[in-house]
Amino acid sequence: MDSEALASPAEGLSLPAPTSAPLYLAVGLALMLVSLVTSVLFVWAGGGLALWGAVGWWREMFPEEAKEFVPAQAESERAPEIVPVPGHVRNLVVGEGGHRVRLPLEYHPYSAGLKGGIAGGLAMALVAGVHGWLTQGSAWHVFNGFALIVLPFFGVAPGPELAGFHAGIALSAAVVHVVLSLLIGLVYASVLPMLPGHPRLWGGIVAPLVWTGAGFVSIELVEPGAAESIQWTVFIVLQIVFGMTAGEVISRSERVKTLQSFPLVARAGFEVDIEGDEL
Amino acid sequence: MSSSRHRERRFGKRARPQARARASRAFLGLLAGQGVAQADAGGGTPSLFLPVAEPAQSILDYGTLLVLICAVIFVVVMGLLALTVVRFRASAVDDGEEPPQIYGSDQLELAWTVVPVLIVIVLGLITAGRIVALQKDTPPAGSLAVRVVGHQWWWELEYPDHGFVTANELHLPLGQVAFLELESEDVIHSFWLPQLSGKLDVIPNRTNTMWIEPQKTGMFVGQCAEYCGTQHANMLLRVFVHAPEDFERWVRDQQQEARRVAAHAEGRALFATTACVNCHTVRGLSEIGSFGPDLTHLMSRTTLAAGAAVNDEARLVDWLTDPDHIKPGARMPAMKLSDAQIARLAGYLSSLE
Amino acid sequence: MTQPLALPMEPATWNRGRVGMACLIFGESTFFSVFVVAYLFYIGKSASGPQPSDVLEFPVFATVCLLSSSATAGLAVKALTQSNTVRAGLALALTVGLGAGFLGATANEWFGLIYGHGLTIGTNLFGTTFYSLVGFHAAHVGLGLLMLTLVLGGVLGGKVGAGDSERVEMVTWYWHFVDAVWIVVLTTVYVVGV
Amino acid sequence: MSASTETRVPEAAKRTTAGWSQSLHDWVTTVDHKRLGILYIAAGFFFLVIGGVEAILMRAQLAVPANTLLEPQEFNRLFTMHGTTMVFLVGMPIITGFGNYLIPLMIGARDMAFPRLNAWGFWMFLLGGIVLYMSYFASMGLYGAGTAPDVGWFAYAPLAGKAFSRGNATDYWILGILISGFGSVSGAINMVTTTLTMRCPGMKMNRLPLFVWMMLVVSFLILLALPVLTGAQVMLLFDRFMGAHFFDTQAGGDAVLWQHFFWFFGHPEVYILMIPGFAYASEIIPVFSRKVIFGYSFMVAATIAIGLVAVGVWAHHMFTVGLGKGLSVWFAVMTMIVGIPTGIKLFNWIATLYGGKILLRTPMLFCIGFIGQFLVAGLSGILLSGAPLNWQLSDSYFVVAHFHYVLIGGLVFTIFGACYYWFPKMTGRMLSERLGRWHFWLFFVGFHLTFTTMHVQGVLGMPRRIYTYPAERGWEVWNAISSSGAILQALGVAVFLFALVQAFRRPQWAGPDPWNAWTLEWSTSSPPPAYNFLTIPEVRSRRPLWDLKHPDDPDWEHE
Repeated sequence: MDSEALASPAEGLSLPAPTSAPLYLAVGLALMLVSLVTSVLFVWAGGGLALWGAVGWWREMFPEEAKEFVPAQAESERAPEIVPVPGHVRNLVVGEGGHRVRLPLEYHPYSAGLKGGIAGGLAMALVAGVHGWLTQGSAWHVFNGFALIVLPFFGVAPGPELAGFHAGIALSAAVVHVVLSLLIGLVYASVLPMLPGHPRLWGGIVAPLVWTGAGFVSIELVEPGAAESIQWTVFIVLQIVFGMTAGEVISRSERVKTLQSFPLVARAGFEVDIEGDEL
Repeated sequence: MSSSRHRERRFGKRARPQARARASRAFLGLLAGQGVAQADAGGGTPSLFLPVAEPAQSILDYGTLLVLICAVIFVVVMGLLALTVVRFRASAVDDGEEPPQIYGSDQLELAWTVVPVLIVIVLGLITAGRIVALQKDTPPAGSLAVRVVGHQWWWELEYPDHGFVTANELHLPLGQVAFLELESEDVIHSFWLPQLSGKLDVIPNRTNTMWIEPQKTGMFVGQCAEYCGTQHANMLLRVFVHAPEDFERWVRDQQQEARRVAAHAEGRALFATTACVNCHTVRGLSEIGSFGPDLTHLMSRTTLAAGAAVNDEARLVDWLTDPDHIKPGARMPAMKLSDAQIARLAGYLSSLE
Repeated sequence: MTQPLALPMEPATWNRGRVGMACLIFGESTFFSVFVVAYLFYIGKSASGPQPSDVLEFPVFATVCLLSSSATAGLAVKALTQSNTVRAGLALALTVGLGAGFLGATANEWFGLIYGHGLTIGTNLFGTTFYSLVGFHAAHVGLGLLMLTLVLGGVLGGKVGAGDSERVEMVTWYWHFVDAVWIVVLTTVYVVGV
Repeated sequence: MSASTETRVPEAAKRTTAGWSQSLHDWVTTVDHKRLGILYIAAGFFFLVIGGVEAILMRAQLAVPANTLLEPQEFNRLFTMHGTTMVFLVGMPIITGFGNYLIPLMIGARDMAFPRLNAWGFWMFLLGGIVLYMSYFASMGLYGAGTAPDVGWFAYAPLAGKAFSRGNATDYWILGILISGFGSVSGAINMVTTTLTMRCPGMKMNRLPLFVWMMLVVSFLILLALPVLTGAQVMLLFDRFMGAHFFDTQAGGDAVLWQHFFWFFGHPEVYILMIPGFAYASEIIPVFSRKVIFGYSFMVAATIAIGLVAVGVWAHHMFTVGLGKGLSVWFAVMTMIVGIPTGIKLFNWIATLYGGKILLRTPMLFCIGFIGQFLVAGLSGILLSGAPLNWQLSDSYFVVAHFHYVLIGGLVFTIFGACYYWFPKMTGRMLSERLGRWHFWLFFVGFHLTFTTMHVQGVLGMPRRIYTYPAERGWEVWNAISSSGAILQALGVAVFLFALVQAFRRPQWAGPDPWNAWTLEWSTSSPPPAYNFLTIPEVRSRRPLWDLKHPDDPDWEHE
């Protein structure tokens, strides 16, 4: 197929020829199906039409695909050649040579985010363990307490049994802890450098306070009374330990180019100054 | 999981602080107020914001949290959108310039991927916990057993421990967990009492279970929530929550056989000799009919035809003369009796208190 | 100068015919999986007899027919690409014969089930799911057989030659697919279900 | 923007047209993807008007409590036909129509891969629609004269079984959708094959316009989901005609199995209808922001992710059947996960707007409305995915509000946007901007009056699909508002139809590229010649026309 020779494409093209065969086939098949709810006569009528359509279709395709010659549009009807638009494109000034590029240019590598998340998570666990050991005499108490915060809805009631080690609770808490730590590390790595001011302030203090507040509200709404069983000071301290550590690790990671001097939106890749117009 | 059972028990016992009911009401105060005002008129608004039982209260609390989270997302994203559109609207004069073309930012994409992931993790955990806490597969100790059978288009309600059957009006004692077994005689229905519990489908060949722990006396409405045919709209349901001693009295009344009033002997005979008995049971007269509602204490119910009409003698006459007039498409046939016969029959039926 | 509808990106590997047939097979697979799921779901749930273990026998003959017909179909395409129309015709005829053998075996089985054991589509859930699953497969075999017969006619009449090997290969793709479905049906009905 | 709009009358429009019978014959026998696309869209709008009339009748019945305008059976038929029509006879053909029309033009091809199959698919769809509506006249069941099906658009077993649905009404429902389903599947095969094999030189997969990418995902979903519905409907036919027991509860059949099958189709179907909406928005928003789409590869990845997750969430339509704890948790969490890729898309659209030069022409108005409404739809979807809350909200008017936000707020708004955007390409004529604004604002206000209030009715305990309700429920105010909104929406659509007529009576010629856009379809004349491109174009980037318009600063230097 597609082998018809033309003198020149400028004169026209051959395209698949119009045909009523698909319509016949469709009507035939529909009639055959509708015979179920109408009359058995429709099977024969529909079958005949469908066969007619199928044969017609076959003849459209074999031995050669049926084609129709379509003359080319007159020159005046054709879309004119596209001409370059007058006016110009505003360029970015950040980046190489004032050009448009994917922004931001250089950042903390994602691995730094993961590392930061792990470091923060470990630091948090360490502090929590020491605190539990000093105050309650058992490092597991706080771990279970953490499980209670993260999984307050699986029926872990506060009580004396929290002092011991429970494989199930510890494991599920650990999984959630690790996942959350890694994810928050990633967010830190991508977002922290865009924020104005000091990244350690945002990552170490503001963010932990925000999510602690959100957590407090949610727990109180879902399970009134559950909030009482949580030592919120310890909780906040732990979150801040996480935030500081993760933020620190990430901030220290190697950045080829820092964009600290640009405003947030520019660093996010949205907007730029329009000082240098031309290349 | 012993601890989870512990939690479930705590759940039922907790007296709900008034403060939270108030908070919920404040959430949509206008709607709620309207509901309260009309509740005594025999209907009222079955608003989710006026829970009178567990688990409806717990679901509302959970829902409020979800709504809050979604509201925050809504405000942030909608605000961004509005600000963007306002700020970057093209000026009326076209300067012919194209703005800077920015292809994307992996950091931003990562941020707005991971933050929703975190939200989903938290929401998922909360939701999982709620599901586990609110679904009970076995009846709690000391619960009241009720068997609910959905029919096209009415509810059969059986109290197996007390040995009687009624229809369309569920009576429950205050503070006691009722454990409902839901079954269907024909198609799928859905049992829904918005102020008391979520809905649960009533499915042929299956038994679903649901629990309700009423915390307030009164009458509350609900209805079938799964389209079940012509009269789906009039498959209404009423719940009466009584103080325990009132409930006991109601149970004792229901356990009685049907009253025999000498004045209605003719109507009674008519009932027993016509097709009525093929479908309806009147304990003490005929107990073979099971297709239609049990009529033993018909007049103890406030409505007729699953809430389609008020239950009084005049409407009974209407109903017997032409059921389609009250509830078009109802399974009850017009009996083609004379007016006198219908009057006698209605008289007898209205004596079944 | 040739003017195709479009210049294909990689003409040799993924042309219109292949992608179209692959899509059709994908859609057909999801269609069959519904019936397989229904069959698996209702195993052992029939309210009354007969049960599969009472009446079903492992269809050795039909299976051999259908599986080997896939091989002969492949041979036919190979022969056609090498312009060996005689061998292609022979292989196609063998394929059609084996396919017809499969349909015959199925018809024989159904005859036995209906008249020997009184199992119809309305007897119980087993009958319902069995006849619809096996029946739809047999219908697809029938459709494939029709296409193969047309190709065979073309080859015998000298109208289908090496130039059409691509199209013929697409027909055999469909045939291989029908064959693969049979393996699933076989596993579901005659192994898992008994 | 309007710099390139032409006032010259195209030669084609001046030429005397052939007689109407010749013209009809040309359209009926056509295998041209552009004509078929227009046929699909026109048929879709025809059914949209029918479905809209059905909706207005229902809203009239529900405007006041205890209304007697409609008999219960009439009402039940109306919502069944309305739902079926809107999903299968409006949504599906319009998305297929735009796909048909635009895919070859956007990838630089001369037609679809299988032009005749394309024609067959259209006729199957149209005949399916005709068969469905024949039920109003022809299905002689127990009720005597003809009746339409009244089992709801998802026809739950056993209500749709022989025992509870006598006569042939339900059979017409099955057959109509079955027949049109063949059309949809063949259309999907065609779109996948065209996209994969007919691209012009240089049109690598990572240069496909987002529209084409999204239609590719949609086509895969159609291939995955529609045969499941076909299979389930065949089972139901067997039950009804041959005494089979698939969904016959009296013989041990399972009522819930139908729901699993139906929603395994039905949920992907939601994305089949919704992703084209994303596709239109992803083409329109960049052009009217004068910016390249933000995060192209993430948009593609998010679309594919939605397609994948779509397969694993179907039972969130079934939280109330008593799924058990494990399945409830699984489907709740999976459903929430859908929110992540959807969120990525929303943010990318907003980021595209940000820093751009936003031209609030009619197509853009509809797309901005879409972003906001789709946000609400997504968030109410999150609420519904929380299984415990779903136990309250499922099957209530809240759900009705939610899916109308998705399908009207999301899909219909973008379809209107797409109409205003591509109508000039299809006909060579502009649609009136003034009428377009009237259309938008009437429809926008009407939509919110009708459907925003429905959230409230749901929360107040009003179940869906009831033909009447008692006065004392406290629902009447909200229902009255809903019904009044329906009138505004109808007015909006009327303005649109009037604008279509105006475009032909007083043509305002568009020229090949009225929007100063960047994809290949704008490089050929409006309407395009039968062969689309005289010479097959060659592209070097995602925005070939940008490259031509800015030769000093082309895209391919940056992608």
